[in-house]
Amino acid sequence: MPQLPGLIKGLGVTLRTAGRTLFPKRGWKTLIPAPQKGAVTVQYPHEKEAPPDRARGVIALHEENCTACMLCSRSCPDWCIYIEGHKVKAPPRRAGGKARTVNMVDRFDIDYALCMYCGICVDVCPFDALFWTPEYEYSEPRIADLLHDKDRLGEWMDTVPDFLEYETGSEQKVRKVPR
Amino acid sequence: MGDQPTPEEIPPSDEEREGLLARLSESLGEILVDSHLRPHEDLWLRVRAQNWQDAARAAKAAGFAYFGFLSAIDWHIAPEGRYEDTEFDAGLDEEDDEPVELDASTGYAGGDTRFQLLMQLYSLDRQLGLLIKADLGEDMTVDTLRDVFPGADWHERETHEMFGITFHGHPTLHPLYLPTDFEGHPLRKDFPLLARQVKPWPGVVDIEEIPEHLEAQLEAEVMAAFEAEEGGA
Amino acid sequence: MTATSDREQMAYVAAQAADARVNVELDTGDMTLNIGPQHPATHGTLRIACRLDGEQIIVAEPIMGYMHRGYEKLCEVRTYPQCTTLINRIDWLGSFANEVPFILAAERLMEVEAPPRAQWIRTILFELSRIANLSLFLGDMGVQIGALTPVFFAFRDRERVLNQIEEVTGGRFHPNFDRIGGLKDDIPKGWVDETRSVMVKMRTFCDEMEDLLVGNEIFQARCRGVGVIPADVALGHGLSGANLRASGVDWDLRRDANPGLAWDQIDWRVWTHPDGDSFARYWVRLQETREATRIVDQLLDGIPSGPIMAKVPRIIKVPAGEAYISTENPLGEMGYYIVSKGDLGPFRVKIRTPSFNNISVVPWVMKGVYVPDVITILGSLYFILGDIDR
Amino acid sequence: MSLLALPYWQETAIKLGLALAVIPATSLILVYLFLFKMMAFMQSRLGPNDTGPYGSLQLIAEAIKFLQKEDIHPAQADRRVFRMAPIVVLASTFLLYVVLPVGPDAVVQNLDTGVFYAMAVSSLSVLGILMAGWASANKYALLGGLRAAGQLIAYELPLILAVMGVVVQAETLNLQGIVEAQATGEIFGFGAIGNPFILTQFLAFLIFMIAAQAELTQTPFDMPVAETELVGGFHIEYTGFRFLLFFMAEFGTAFAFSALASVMFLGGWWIPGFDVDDKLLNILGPGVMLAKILLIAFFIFWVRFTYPRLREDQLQKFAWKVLIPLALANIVLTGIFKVVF
Repeated sequence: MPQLPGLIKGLGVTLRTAGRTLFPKRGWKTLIPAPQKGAVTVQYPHEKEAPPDRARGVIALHEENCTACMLCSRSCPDWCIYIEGHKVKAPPRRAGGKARTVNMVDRFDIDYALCMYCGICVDVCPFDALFWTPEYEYSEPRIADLLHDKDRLGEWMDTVPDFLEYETGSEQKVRKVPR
Repeated sequence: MGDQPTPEEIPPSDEEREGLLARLSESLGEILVDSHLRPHEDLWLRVRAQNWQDAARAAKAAGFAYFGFLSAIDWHIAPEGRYEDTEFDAGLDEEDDEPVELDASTGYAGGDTRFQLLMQLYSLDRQLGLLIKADLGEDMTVDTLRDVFPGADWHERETHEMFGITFHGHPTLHPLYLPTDFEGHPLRKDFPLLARQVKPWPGVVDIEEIPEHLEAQLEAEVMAAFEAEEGGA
Repeated sequence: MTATSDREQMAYVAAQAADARVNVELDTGDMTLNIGPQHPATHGTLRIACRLDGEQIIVAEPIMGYMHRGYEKLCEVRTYPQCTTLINRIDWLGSFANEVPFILAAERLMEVEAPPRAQWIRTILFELSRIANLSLFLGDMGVQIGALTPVFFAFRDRERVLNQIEEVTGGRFHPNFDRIGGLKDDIPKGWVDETRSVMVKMRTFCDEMEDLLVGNEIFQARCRGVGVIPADVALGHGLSGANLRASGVDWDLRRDANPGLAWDQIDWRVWTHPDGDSFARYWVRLQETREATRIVDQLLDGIPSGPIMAKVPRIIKVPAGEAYISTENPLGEMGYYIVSKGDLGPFRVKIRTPSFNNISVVPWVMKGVYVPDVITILGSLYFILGDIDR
Repeated sequence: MSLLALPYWQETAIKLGLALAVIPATSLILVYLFLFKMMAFMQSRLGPNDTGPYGSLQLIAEAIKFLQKEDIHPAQADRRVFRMAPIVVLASTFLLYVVLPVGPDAVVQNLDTGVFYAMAVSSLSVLGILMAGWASANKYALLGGLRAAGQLIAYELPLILAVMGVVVQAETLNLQGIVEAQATGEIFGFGAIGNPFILTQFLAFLIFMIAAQAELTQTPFDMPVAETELVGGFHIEYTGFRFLLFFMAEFGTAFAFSALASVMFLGGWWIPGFDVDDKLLNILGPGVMLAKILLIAFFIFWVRFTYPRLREDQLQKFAWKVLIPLALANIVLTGIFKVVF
């Protein structure tokens, strides 16, 4: 087959793409233009992209599990987690035991204006209190509002997806999200 | 060719690099001060700073024609610039009680002075890398390598502005990254990193303890409530 | 002096002056043209100060530092796990590949080796970020020389690769997925098959680029013979990656100095081109993107089972020592020279970035070219600004 | 030969109003159809789709946005020239529309030297571009302006030489005459579809299209604008409505050139193969014209969105070493055929 000049081939590529975008349907429906379907773009405010479950959108705090151990705050490269807490006495776990001393979280703030979304805090948390959720719509007109306090972080907990199953060959255990 | 074969495959010695070291010590002669070899990993040479250019030429003649990078190490341990308020350093202080001002001894191929030049070259035929170091004296001056490796030009400019090392014979030693009127040499260890000093580390906060005089009282209250509940149930 | 000779003298001076005036009138004078810091061709804030004679460059001097973030200094005040967050912002288009050499260097100092499964997944993600990075180059090069459409194709298809990366790591651009001793997490179910179909799409993308640009006579006219870098100049400047291979040097760290990743266990080849011009650089990158899809395909077939994390202490302290590890990143040789003193963080990190060396050849290669060629050469040398300025 | 029997001033006023409305309308059509939608589809996108039905009012929104913007003059600019430049460019576009026939009688002014006139006024835009490039006091603009001047002058020549073939075959410089010649002509005795000159003058058509592409500074000949090297070239310093004028002129001229091409090579308002009454053609003509224009504009923009751009010296070489000899050869061939047959 003789070589087509590259100039004509190039025109073919663009025209083919235009055709695919405009007429994405196959079969007898081919001639019905449906660019909404053929285009790869997401028309954002009208339709929303669903990020994968593991996407690092925003950090959710499961407050009951948090012991204010400060590990996340200390391992944060950006110094954007602020924790304050105090100790209280709690009743024993079972009858006959002694009263325990537990940590109460007074303040758990993450400053998303500083956060680099590295996920180190979620990794180091030994008590399963921090989780990633793929939510991304929390931009604010004022930068100070990007500081999420523990109530706000707690609200994200509802959007945390379950951990994904692993591909065959994995020895990892699938973790559970506390609900 | 893998640089890091699995442990059972590692032969006791790395003949290629040893042979290379022998050849280079021969051609370098007394220019070579010290050397260090990590089998199957890398070869370090330390040369005299006044013969820096000669060493580069000798390495190039030995087949190391590919210029990797050139930089410097500041072996000074200064309080500024480190994460001095953090817990990380607290642990360190306990380990090394005597304050070590200058510690180049941990570096491979040794070192005597605060600043050490560092250059990495490749030999494409041998598929080997070579790291060359040189101790810098008080004058902080060394000959430029521009004539040997044209690529050293920018690396020397960067090293000049970051460490304050002068490269003799380099015509354009003006700053590469920093603004023209910038003062100081940022990669020196005594150059403070402001970003870490203007803001307190949030990790220093500790959990507020229960005041001692209230502890017994609170515990009694909690236990009373617990027992009342148990009894009720 | 006599009056006559005086007059002669004056006449001579006048004639000289007239000549000079004519010469001045005919002389156009040089013009200084700043390409950048804000210029679409510099994709970032690189400035190239050019002295022009007409449209011909006499001297081109890249001026950078507009995006210097001081990563070497910042790494000195961070722990090893925190460093990976930073360094995957160096070359932001192929960021997983940035983490790997750093982690490998730290592993070498700790004398830890990641389990095979982790090494394979690392290699897969490494190659995926290569595809993501290079595919953008393949389209962007078109935009540099005036073709609008290829870059949209590139964004369209790169998105698929980024989605695959995101599905595993959680981050499209900044995975921060590599850990000393292994990986943060294993791959999710169904990911392997999805990735395979994405690789098929990426090969179609490469074919499209071949039809749209490589075969295009205008593209060839713009790129062939422009910005020729001979092999010895490339070596002396420390050019790496496709720029070096386009100059005919058969050197690929994946094959020649593999620091333990899975490349030596599969079948692939290194592409070189003898010309050393902009076209060669484009062509080599196109072939490398294709080759990377094949590498990924093979790797997906043979992921070994097992753990993904070696035994490492929870709080990582790296023993004292020095290590330099470099890998063949999308842009070229990216290496980290780590000096450790046994602390939680490195004592000194020298980051050897590919673009810094690649761009250092610009003053040499741009002498005597035309203004449009500046763009072609800059585009074909392919730099990421974060990679130059660090 | 006026459309209606109106007094001179009324007729002039109607024509003026039409011309004023037509240029924004034509650029609107081209921009929406090709720049917004076709380009988007070629790039797997949707293009604007929020403003109006299918985003069709997007350009109007953009125009309003441009009008709201501050009118900025660079401090060093030659203000008077800077302000005049877009008007000169737009004027050249306006003047082109004067001779474009859309029906047997529907033409603003039926000049006997129509082709000559069209070629002459179209080259006026060079002046405006050069003025813009110079007056902006910007090095990029200056480079762009000079490139434009060199390029447009180099491509005027093949453009005119290509048209010469048509003129020789049609034996007239009058655009209406050229349409008539195509409607009544026949190819070697076969006259069922007349003789659209694209068939007999295909080489001239190709040269005309290439030269027009350069004349319109569309890719692959868009060095004067060259977003990625000269960042917009001659109009780099223009904002707001002055930029809008350049923008309108660009697409208005593209429309006018497509119209010229369709008149000279596709038979203009004449419907091939149908013998339609003149009165009806006056009404159908604009529609037929529009279809042909859009077809040609489609090719212009298709090429624009696909190709990279040439370098200035390559472009000059192409013009002088390839296009002009070819165009001259075409004239000679046409002449020989004209004499022989």
